[in-house]
Amino acid sequence: MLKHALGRLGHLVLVLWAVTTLTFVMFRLMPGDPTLNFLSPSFSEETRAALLKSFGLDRPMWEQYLIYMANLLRGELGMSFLQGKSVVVLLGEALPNTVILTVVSLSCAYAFGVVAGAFLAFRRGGLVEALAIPSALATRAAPEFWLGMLLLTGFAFQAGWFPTGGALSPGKELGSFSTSLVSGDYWWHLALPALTLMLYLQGLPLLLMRATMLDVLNDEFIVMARMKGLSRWSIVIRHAARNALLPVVTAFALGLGASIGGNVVVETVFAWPGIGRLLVQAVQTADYPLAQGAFILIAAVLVLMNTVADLAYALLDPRVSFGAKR
Amino acid sequence: MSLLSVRDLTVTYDTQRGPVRAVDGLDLDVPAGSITGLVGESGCGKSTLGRALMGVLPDRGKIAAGEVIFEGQDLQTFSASARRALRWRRMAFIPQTAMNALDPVQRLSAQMAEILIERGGLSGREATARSSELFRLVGLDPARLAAYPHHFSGGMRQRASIALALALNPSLVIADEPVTALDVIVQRQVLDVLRELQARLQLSMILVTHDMAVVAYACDRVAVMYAGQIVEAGLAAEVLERPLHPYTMGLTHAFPDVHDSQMSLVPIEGSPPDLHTPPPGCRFAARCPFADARCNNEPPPSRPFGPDHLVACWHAEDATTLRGRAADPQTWAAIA
Amino acid sequence: MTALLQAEGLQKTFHSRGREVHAVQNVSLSVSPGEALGIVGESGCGKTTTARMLLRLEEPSAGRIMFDGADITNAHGRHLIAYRARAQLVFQNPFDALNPRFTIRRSLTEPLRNFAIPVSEHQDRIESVMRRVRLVPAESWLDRRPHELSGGQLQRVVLARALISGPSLIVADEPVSMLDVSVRAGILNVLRDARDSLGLAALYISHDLALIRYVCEQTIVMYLGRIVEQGPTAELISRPAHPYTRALVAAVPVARVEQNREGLPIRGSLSDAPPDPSGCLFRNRCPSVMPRCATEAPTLRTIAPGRMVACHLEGAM
Amino acid sequence: MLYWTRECPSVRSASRVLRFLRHEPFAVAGGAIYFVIVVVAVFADELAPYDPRAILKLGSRIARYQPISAQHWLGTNSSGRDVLSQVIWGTRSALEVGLTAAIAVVAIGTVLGLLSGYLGGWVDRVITWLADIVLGLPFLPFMLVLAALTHPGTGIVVFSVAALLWPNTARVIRAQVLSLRERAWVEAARVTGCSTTRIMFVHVLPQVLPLAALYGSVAIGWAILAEASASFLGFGDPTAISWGVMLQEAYANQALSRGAWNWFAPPGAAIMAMVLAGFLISRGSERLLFPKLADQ
Repeated sequence: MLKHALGRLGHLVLVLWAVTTLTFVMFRLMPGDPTLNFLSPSFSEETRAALLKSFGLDRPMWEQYLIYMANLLRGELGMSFLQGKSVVVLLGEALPNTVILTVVSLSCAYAFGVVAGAFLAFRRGGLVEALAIPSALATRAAPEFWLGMLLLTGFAFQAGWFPTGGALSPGKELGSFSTSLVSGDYWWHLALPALTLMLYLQGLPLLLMRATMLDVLNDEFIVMARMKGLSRWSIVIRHAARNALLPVVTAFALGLGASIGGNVVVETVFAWPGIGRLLVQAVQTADYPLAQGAFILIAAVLVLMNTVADLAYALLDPRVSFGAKR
Repeated sequence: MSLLSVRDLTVTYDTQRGPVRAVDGLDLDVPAGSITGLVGESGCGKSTLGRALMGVLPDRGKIAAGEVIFEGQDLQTFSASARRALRWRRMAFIPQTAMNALDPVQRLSAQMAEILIERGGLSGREATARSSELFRLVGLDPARLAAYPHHFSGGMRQRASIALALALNPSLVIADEPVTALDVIVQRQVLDVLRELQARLQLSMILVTHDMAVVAYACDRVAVMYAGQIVEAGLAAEVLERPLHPYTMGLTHAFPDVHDSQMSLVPIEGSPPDLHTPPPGCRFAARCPFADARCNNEPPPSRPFGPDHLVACWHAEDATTLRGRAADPQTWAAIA
Repeated sequence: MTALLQAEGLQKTFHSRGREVHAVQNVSLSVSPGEALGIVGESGCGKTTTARMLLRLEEPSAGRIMFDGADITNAHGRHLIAYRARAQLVFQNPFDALNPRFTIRRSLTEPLRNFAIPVSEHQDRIESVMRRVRLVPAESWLDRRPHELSGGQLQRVVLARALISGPSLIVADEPVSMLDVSVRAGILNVLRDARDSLGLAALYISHDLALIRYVCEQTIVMYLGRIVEQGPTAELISRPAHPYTRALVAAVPVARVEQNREGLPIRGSLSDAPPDPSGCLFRNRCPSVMPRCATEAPTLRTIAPGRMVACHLEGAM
Repeated sequence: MLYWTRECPSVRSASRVLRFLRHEPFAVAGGAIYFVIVVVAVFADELAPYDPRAILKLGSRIARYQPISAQHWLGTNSSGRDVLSQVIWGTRSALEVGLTAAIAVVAIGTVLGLLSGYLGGWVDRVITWLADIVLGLPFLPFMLVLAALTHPGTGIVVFSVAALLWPNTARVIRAQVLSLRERAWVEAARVTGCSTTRIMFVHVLPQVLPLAALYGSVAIGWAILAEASASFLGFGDPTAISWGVMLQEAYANQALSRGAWNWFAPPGAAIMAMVLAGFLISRGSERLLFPKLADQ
């Protein structure tokens, strides 16, 4: 198990290196003068000179690459053009909002999906199944931002129950992220974007849970459990659910990684000040240092969660953790 | 009196081509304290019968008719919960592929304790002690209780399955091809464990198999099953030495004998009938070298023939001469 | 009679999780035309790996394979194809041995095409081989797909495919273990007839000595990758020399009520292999183990004409 | 099951198709949706009541924000264009993007999955490694950055889908090939003298094609969603008439605060219907192609 974990961590570092290198290539080798991408015309002479030096933009490409990597390792991501702030600071302000939105919506979606999926596995056929499965598929098929637009129009613009965007009402200012967590206003703003994401995300765990549950219920050891005269409850909870949850847990970890980058459109629709919206703004305004930083952060989270998913699976399934065949 | 007595049992499956009678009007008696071999080729309904006796058929299957009288009570009159209460306490099951039959993500100790605590009403500590005892009984090191099923070899898994089956001291154990997937030496060891425990605990056992040699080695009695029915049943010594049904005769010549280099094997050409549309007469008639017009039209009834020997064949009277002819492959080749 | 297939010092080592597993160690054997050799042993004894190496489906880690006077250990390309046309395999599981999408005709044509047999011969070859495996008339079978056939019929098709290129060697790995009892004899008889009338060399792999006895004159007994005993089948069964062979013979059940039901002269299971590979690998299970067995690996020695055993026991006979 | 059915193959397959239609209403519904979309795309010129780009007038004034009416079944948008006509024309770009991207992604995924599954060894390691890297690239951000650094348009969408979504297909195909490779009939192909290439492409590939097609029908959906998201964020082809562009225009022109449902509900519903159709078909055909799953 430990060996497996170390192997995965080594793999993680390699993938991270490859992804950051690819990012470098993407941002430097695109058409146009790449050095100009990183220097805003509005910067003062000193700033320009300092940036040129710190990013080695006047040096040959391979030297720039080494400097880029060194900067990355030190957590130095440069200055945003528009906001005139350090990229790291801007990302640090946005990240908690994204994490909160993702964790809240994903947890609700999985809690609902797992229970509903398990229920559907038992209620084969009939009207419930005929309605539930297409609806679960439909929410996965709808564009997230369109779901958001519908909710926004209905509940915010027309009914007026929820704010139309942002994380706080105008005029309100909260000192730190921890104070915003206890602010009712913050949660009130969070409700609609979280609901949108939850609607979009619940389909996967629901269908996955149902499918694996049906799969497991068909396994011979479940037949054996019935032969043993175990109660339905023991069979479902101790044997079926325990086995069926394995892929769902993996999907949760993968979903966590994917959602942090995938929130881009929902954050934009609701003007939710998270990483995704920051990235969209940066890209739209050609604020390349910020775009690059946000991209690397999102990718890093994704790579990390992929590894976590893998480790979680190994941890939960003795067949993997003890080196048996899958 | 029989421990288990099955009368006119019919099990049907719903398939896309309509219902099929996997077990059709079957009679079977299992006396207390004996091992009864249930032998036949695949698809003849052996496994279905085993599951039906346990009361755990797949969703598409159901017992359509008949009685299952176990320890003097007709199980078909039992409520679902009464039936469930009986399971594993009075009758237990040993599956063919123990790998799939054990929960892959739980240690053997947990799977053992589950039965002992939930069904046996033992405390956690008692369950641990009893688990060790059971493991020792089947020749496994109790230290291996902490292992997961995939750590076990095939033979060890089968032993663990036996330990699980014996957990609640059942009076009847149904073993569904328990040694088919095993190598000869392991097969012999597992059979020896079964035989020894049967004798020591005075169990009754139904041993489902396709191998006449396994029956000869381990069983006191044998029931030969073909196309959902018992075609011949009786004491193993009697049935194996003096088979009355041509199918049984064929089966006894279907395996090579390790000590006999002169024997020629007999293939039973053809395949079992489609049970969606069973033939009107004897179900074996189409593959039987001795079948005549009556065999093709009238189903032979099961009738006693000598002490403790039942057979369903119109030609049982001629068995002595047929036996000689059945040993010759040419007799059977004519069918192909 | 010169050997058709000859293997010397075959070795196969797998690497798994940094450990070396010797699946096959120093196996030598030979088969002559018209002769049938059986390899018997429990699963994991290396018998299948040996057969696969002989057919060049697995690369030997060491050793040499000679076929009809030519070294084919490293044959590849054209030479390997030519070898394949003459050395064929009969599979264990007939339900899995035919491409489910191909008709029987296409499955039989595939080797003809690959071995560059002129199209004009195809029909004749197909018909004669179908007659040989007793699937007649051929036309009523050729356009079916595998799922329409029973296990016994499928195995006959598998046999037909193996015979269609006119091979000189047939390797059969547990050819009847997946089949219903009622049809096993039919397959074994077809195999035996084909060998007799075509003068093929045959190699049978099985865990069942009774089956080996029925089809093979010569037998090799393998244990944990090594040959422990070899000789004429009948003698080997009536007077086994190696303690493992003795256990193997005793374990085979017979379809008679009167039989030996004594405990096996063997302990434990295959997984009780000694961790230290020097010495005899069977010593942990052997009823007659001696101190010498732990230190010195027994080599194959001749104990009677044509009989060899790898055991330190003096009176191993 | 227990007994082999002995009917001639054509009867079998015909009855299988009939059974399929009766037992798989989902797949039938999905197929029907696709049929409608294709018909609408082909006959868009005839079906659309107006030129989707025409700025319609009401007298001398531009006909902005017209509600649903007999003239405009779905009303008009802020620039006076007919919404229904735009939805109808949108089917074309949806099909175009969806099909090209799906074909590209499935082709790449299938070939790489086949190579890595069958050949194993270093080929497998390289492809798995590539897939791991690609799985570490967040899809939407990648597409946005790429679009921003080059030029926005459907080309970027198709490229991003093909470049980033192939690992899903490849992984499934690889797993399938790995299990096929263990099958005796694949080994039999080797024994009967087939070359590696022949085994891969003549014996194994046909077995995985249905699975690839299954992923294709889902990939069409992902591509359309990707195009819609890109357009919505302003990185689509601004001159195209697509559902994504319509949603972006609606969002940017205060359709939400005006409650102009008729403008943004239909294109989103169209996207949903088309993506859903892919899901439904893949579910239905999964049960047809892999009947073992259907028993569950």
